[in-house]
Amino acid sequence: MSSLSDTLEHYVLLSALIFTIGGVGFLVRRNVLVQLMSIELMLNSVNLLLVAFNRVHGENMAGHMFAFFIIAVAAAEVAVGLAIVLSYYRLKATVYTDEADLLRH
Amino acid sequence: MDALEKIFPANDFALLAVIIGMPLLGAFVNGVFGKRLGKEAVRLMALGALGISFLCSLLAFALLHAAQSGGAEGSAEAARFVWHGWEWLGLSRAGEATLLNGGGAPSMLQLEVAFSIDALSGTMALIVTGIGFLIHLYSSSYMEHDAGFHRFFAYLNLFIFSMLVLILGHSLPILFVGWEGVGLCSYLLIGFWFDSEANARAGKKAFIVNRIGDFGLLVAMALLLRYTGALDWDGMASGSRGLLTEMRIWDGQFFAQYLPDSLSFLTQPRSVSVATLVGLALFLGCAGKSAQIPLYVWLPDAMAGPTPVSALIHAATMVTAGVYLVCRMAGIFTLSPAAMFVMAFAGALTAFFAATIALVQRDIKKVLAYSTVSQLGFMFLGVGVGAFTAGFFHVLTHAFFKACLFLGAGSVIHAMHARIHDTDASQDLNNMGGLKKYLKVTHLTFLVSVLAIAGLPLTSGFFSKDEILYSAFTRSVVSSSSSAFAWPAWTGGVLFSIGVTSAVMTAFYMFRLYFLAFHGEFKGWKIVAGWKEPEHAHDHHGHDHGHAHGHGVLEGPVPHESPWPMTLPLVVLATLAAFGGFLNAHPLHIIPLEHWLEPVFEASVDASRLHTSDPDGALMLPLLVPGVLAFVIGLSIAYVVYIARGGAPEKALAARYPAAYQLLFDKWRIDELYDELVVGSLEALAEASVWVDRWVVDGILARLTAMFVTAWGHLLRMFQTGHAQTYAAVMVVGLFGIGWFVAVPQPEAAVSGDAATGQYAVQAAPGLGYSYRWDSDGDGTFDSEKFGTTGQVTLTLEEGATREVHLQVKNAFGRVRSGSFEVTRPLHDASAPSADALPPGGARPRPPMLLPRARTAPGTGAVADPSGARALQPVQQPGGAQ
Amino acid sequence: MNPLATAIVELWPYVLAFVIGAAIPQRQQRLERFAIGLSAVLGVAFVRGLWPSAEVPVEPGNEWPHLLNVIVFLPIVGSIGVLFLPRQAPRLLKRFSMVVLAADFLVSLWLLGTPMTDGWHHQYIAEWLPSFGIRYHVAVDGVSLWLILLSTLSSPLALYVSFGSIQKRTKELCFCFLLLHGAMLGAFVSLDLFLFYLFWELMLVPMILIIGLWGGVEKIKAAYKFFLYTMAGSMLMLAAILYLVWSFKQLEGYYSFDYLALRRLVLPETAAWLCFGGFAVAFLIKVPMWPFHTWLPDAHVQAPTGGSIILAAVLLKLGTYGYLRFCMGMFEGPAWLAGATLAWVALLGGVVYGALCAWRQADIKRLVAYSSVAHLGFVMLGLFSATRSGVEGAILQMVNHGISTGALFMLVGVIYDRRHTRLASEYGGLAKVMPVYAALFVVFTMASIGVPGTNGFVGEYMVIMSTIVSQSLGRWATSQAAVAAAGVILAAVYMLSVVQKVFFGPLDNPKNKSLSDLTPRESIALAPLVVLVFVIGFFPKLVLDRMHDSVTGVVERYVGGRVAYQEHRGRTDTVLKPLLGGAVEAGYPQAPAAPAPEEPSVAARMEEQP
Amino acid sequence: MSAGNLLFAVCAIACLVGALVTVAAQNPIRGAMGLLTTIFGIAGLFLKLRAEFLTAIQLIVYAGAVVVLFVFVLMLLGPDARAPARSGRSGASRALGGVLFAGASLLALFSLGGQLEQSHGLGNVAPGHGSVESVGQLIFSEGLFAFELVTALLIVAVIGAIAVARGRQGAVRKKQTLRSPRDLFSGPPRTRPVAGGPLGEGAE
Repeated sequence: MSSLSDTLEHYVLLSALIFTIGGVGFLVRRNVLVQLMSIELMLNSVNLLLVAFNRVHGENMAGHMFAFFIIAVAAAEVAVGLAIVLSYYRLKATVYTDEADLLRH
Repeated sequence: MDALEKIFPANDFALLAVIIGMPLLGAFVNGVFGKRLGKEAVRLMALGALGISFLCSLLAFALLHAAQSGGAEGSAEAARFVWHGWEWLGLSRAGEATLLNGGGAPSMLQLEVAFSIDALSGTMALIVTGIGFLIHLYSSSYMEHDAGFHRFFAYLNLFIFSMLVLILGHSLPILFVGWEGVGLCSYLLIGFWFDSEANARAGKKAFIVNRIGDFGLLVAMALLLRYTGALDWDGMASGSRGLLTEMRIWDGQFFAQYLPDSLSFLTQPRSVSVATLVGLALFLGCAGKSAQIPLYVWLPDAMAGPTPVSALIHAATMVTAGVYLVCRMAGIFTLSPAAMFVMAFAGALTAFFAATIALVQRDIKKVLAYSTVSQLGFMFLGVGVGAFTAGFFHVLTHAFFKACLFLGAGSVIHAMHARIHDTDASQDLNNMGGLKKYLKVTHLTFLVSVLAIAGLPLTSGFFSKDEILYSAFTRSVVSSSSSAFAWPAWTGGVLFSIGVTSAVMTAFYMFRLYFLAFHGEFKGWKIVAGWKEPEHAHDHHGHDHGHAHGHGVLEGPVPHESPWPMTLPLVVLATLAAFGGFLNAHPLHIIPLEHWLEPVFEASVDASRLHTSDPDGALMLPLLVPGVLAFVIGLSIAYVVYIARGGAPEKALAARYPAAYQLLFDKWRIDELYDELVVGSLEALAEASVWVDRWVVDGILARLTAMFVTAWGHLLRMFQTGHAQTYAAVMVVGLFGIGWFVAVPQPEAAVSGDAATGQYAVQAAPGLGYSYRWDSDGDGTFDSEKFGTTGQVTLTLEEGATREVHLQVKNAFGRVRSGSFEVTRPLHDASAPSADALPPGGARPRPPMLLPRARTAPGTGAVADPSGARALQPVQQPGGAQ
Repeated sequence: MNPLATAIVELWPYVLAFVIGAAIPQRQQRLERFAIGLSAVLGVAFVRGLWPSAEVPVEPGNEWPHLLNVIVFLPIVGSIGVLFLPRQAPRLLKRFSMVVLAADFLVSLWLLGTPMTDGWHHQYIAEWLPSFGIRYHVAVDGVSLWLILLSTLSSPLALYVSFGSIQKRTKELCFCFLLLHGAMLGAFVSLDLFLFYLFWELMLVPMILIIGLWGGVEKIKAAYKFFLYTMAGSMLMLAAILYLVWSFKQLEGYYSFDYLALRRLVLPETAAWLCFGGFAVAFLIKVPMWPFHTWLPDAHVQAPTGGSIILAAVLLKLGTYGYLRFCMGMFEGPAWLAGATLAWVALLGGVVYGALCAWRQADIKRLVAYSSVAHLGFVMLGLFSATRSGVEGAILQMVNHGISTGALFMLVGVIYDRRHTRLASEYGGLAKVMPVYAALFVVFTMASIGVPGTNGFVGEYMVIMSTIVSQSLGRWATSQAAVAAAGVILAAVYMLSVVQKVFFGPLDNPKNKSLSDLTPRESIALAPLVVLVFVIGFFPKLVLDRMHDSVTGVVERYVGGRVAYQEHRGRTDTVLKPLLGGAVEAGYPQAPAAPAPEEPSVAARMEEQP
Repeated sequence: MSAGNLLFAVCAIACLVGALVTVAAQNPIRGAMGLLTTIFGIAGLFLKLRAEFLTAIQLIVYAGAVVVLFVFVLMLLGPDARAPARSGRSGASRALGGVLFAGASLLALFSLGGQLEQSHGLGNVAPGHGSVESVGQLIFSEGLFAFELVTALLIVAVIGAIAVARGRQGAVRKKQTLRSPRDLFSGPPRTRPVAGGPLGEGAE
């Protein structure tokens, strides 16, 4: 960090890192639950970015509003996602995605 | 008479509809309802229908006679009564396209279902209906116990119907309808007892061989349509000039380039007059129907049908249709001496050839069959040399005695069935003998007919055959043009000698037949072994078998005379056979038939083409001698061999020359030859095409394509792991690629302009937050230091000049890239079409197109450019079309 | 003379025909008697109604424009209606779809009332997608008239027969047949290429279902093959259509998919050949013509009886019809030049090769399928001859083939239902146990090999006779006529061999001893076809008269267009033929109200095209 | 170092550590805890960015609902949730994917980051920025339609979740025969029998 005062760039960098970690997690891990968590991470990083930019351009609250909606969507996504995980578990008796190659057949 | 002429005017002769319609009605009723009507009704229906149409044709004949002899004596013009039924179909004439292009639609050749009767067809109709009636009567008793009684009479009536259509048709196509109709009926009747494989096969063979003949007739019709422009009798006669045109049948030039000079005879173009082609094609048709070489093979097998059928179809009527056609088309035939030559020789050879086979056959019907073929050969010999009346006269007499012979044979077989029920054995001459004391009437009538066919002077056969021989010696057909084929001088002699030889053989084998069947002692006693139980398919004599079982050799049922419906026709026909000759007894100058038919042939035939070496008939009596001798020789040999020596000499000959005898007995093995050559090759061809269909066509079109696709599928499938994560990873990579492309400026531009004015425009591709810097004059330094928003520069070039325009693009991230484009104005070329040279329809003068030759790949421009098509558009009005 | 008496006098032929027809069947089956009598009456009515003297003049003005809409959409709506019927009530389903098809047939008979002068009749036009110039444009002329009637006749029969042999999935069966029927009719009447293409593809779906659901052992394979072959062709056709539309847009400034508009285009040589090729391949695959014919035997053998009937009777005709209407109507030049060569393909590959292959088939159905290849070779030959009688004969031959081959498939289905084998070697001597069946089979065999007096002869005869006088076939016309005539022999060879194998000879196979003769259902379905065989055989003029004017027009325009192509040869731009006007171009698509601005350098882009 | 910066530093570190734990932990429970940490950290940053309303939402929704849901599911699955990896793709390819992704993103990040001219400090903002009122104002005026959509989405999601999660029990009941707990999860034949997992009893 160049200066001690935190600038927008810090937030951008931070959220980029979180996003990257999430993305890597999604791609690397084969546990569906972990993958879902990674998605959550990415969403959160985006939220952070939105809020940070909104802080810089503070005329209105659009960024906040978007973050709010994203959180809502994330909640819905988690609900459905976990439901899918359950039924997938019923089918395959596992939560590991190696079995999930029906796309191929 | 006058009243009748009022009712049936010559141009709307509705009587023909009755003559033709009645048999059809009979066929329909018997065929559809016969099973429920019962035998009596069926018999009544069939005989009634035929009787009516016989009476009607008698009436028509009388009216015709009145009309023809109505004029002053001698100057008898050909009378013809026509009945126009309805329009059938229309055919295009040659050269239609040209006319259509010229505007108005040319008229089509309208074929109508019309029938006409004149002297020729009237006589023929009398034969068909008259003899047909007799044979119907005969069969009504012969077939009495057959299960398919109604079916039989349906077929028989249908046959008479088709035969009448054939005879009375007013145009070639209508004749063809009957022509194939009779073929169909003979197919059905030969295979009447279809439960034996052989009969069915014989029927099929007959139909297919006939079809080969029909092929010839079809081709002839096509040629006639093209070159005479008509298909009815009068039209073809009037248009027959067109048949003299030469037609190229072998284009040597085409092959000259492929063939060596040693084969030069192949490389000359050959052409022949259409008339010859038509004549040969027609003769092919006649040969098929009338069992001439090379298509005679079906007739002997056709004897598998019931005997009355053999008498009606394969002796009296259908097989003579070919001769009738030749007489009908005499005008066309005489146009081509070559065709007539072929026909005469084919006839003569058939006569000879069939006679040789008939010499040794043992099956009574086979002998008669081959004698039929041989007699048909005589007829074609007659018409072939242009003696149409003689040929037709032989048709007449042959119908009498051959029908009588066949019916007699039927009666004999019928009698033999008292002893034996095996079809072949009951027809085997070796099982007969001495029948004359059992079958009185049959024996007498048979004898009369044998004498007639063998040519006992003053019988019908004598007159007709000797007139044919006489004409064969004296007459020939000549051509008007000297270049065409001319008959060699030896023709007459050769034909005559072949004819006489066959006549000798005819007399011999007929008397052989007669002696073997009716003289000597009855050998039927020895064949009780062949006995079968009464419930046999066509058993007529259940009542006789009662006391027949297990008795001594000389016991058992006695062959006995047939009931009156079978003997009556025999008597009538025998009478006709005996005295029918006086219809046209040239040596005695009693020639009503000739007078009767004269007008028909005079009208159609160009007399100058018929040449006779003996105009005043001086040779007529001398030439009778060989005919009589033939009869005497044949008779005496037969007598010596089969009566005096009891058939020993035949066995001796057979023993001495077994190979030759067997060859004759096997009919020269022509059937086997055809099986090998024609059928075999055709089957091989079929097998080959099936193979090709399976492996080549389907293999290439279906299997190969499928394999190709499958291979690609397997290849691409490897990339499909099915794991969402992998897909996501790949997608991410792609996203970064696109992101990179967006992050980097793309210097793309489309060059467009007008070579005529030299105005060119370079338009840079738009992009996100792009700003541009141009070097439009190509001096290497930019027009303005700082980037601007002008996305397009225009420049003017003189002819042939080239300029390189540089462009720098800067995007939102401050990245800068540069590209350069070369603009060339071509030299003006005069070949470019000018406005007035253009056709109507909206095309306008247009400049030649210039594609940008940019250093950057031209394709990528499309990505930055929202509408890819833009790159091809002139800049005068951007996006005018979209 | 009081009306009753006149009525009696007027009606006696019908009464007689009905009585005779009703008397024909031997078993006491009231429905059968009635149906056969009815078909006899219909035959008489056909003859009397179309007899030239009896023609009532109707001025083209008052043709009901919605007739074709009814004909086309009645079955389609019916098929949707079927979906709402309970699958548990098969009788209801069968009755419903039979009623719909019968009604469609009766409505289509109305077409016979209108005199088919050259030009379009019962034309109906409605804007559909104006921005692309796509219109709902249907009309009928003498060419399509008989094909419409053929399909409206054969579909009910096919469905009726199928009910006899197919018991499972009745609902889907009815749906498929109705939809297929509607699509086929639509393809026959549509004059907008987009619409035509739509119906053309729509036909595929139900047909595949019919083959794939109720077919034989290898049904899936056959269905795929059928689908892929047809699809490959239609893709090329689609490309050609789009190119035509585009060039028309370049010239006239507005889009149009209309046949009348696009047929005016005279393309530069290469483009013309490519577009012709696109259309021709699509149609020749459907015909099918050698070497694209191998899907046909498989499809026929695997398809159920009803499917085979429709396939042979109508579906194949779409190929020939399409070639006549579109290839010869829009690309006269290439069609004319290719005709002479394609005629040889039709002759050697169709008439001869097909016949030879048919001869060697052990499976009767396969044999009939190959015989279709041979017959359609005749049809194509007639079209290539480009003479009026040739084209008339070809159209007549399409109808004949529909009748005789459809009937033959029906008859093969009969023994298949009884014995579940189609191998000719399994049979023999059937004429003893099934006399009526044998008689009918022989009748249709004769019709199929063209024995005079049956319908088959007339078509083949006209084609052969026109081949020799044809100018488009050039110097080979005579030899081609000869080969075609020789094809007649081969037809006799293969058909008679199978007839002999199956019906004649000793009845040696014990399994055949107890075979039952035709059921009422089968004989009812066959009766109309028998009547037609002889009616058309004796009075072909009744059929030919109705198409004569249209055919004359078609051939005339064909010749004219070919000349235009010759003049335009060697040029690289596209031009339009002059408007013909008159009834032939009634309903020509006009430019939209605000036409897009003309582009100056249109031809510049035309030049870029291959 | 001011309190603000300290807060930022702490929260940032918490976020990163939590994120890493989430991704790296072999045991998903630990992963859930890591997620929780990240969420708290981000909430803190929200607070520092004057987004009180979002802070609250973040804590309630994520910490209160989402993570809890995760934990529930983890408990439900029990040992299966952390079953050792069966033979799947080689770890190398997965690592490659990860490395590729990380490298590419960071590369892009810095390539762009380098282009940004000067750094933007977080200037002052009007009072009430990010307060419940202001955000609520916005949501219910401009964002109203989107808001309604989101509500609809949530309802659909809930229904969908129920529908998906309850599986084929209805069908099973129709069958009336439960030979084994596996019948509850009657899936395609590929189904592998599971040792009477907690779900078995739970569903019965």
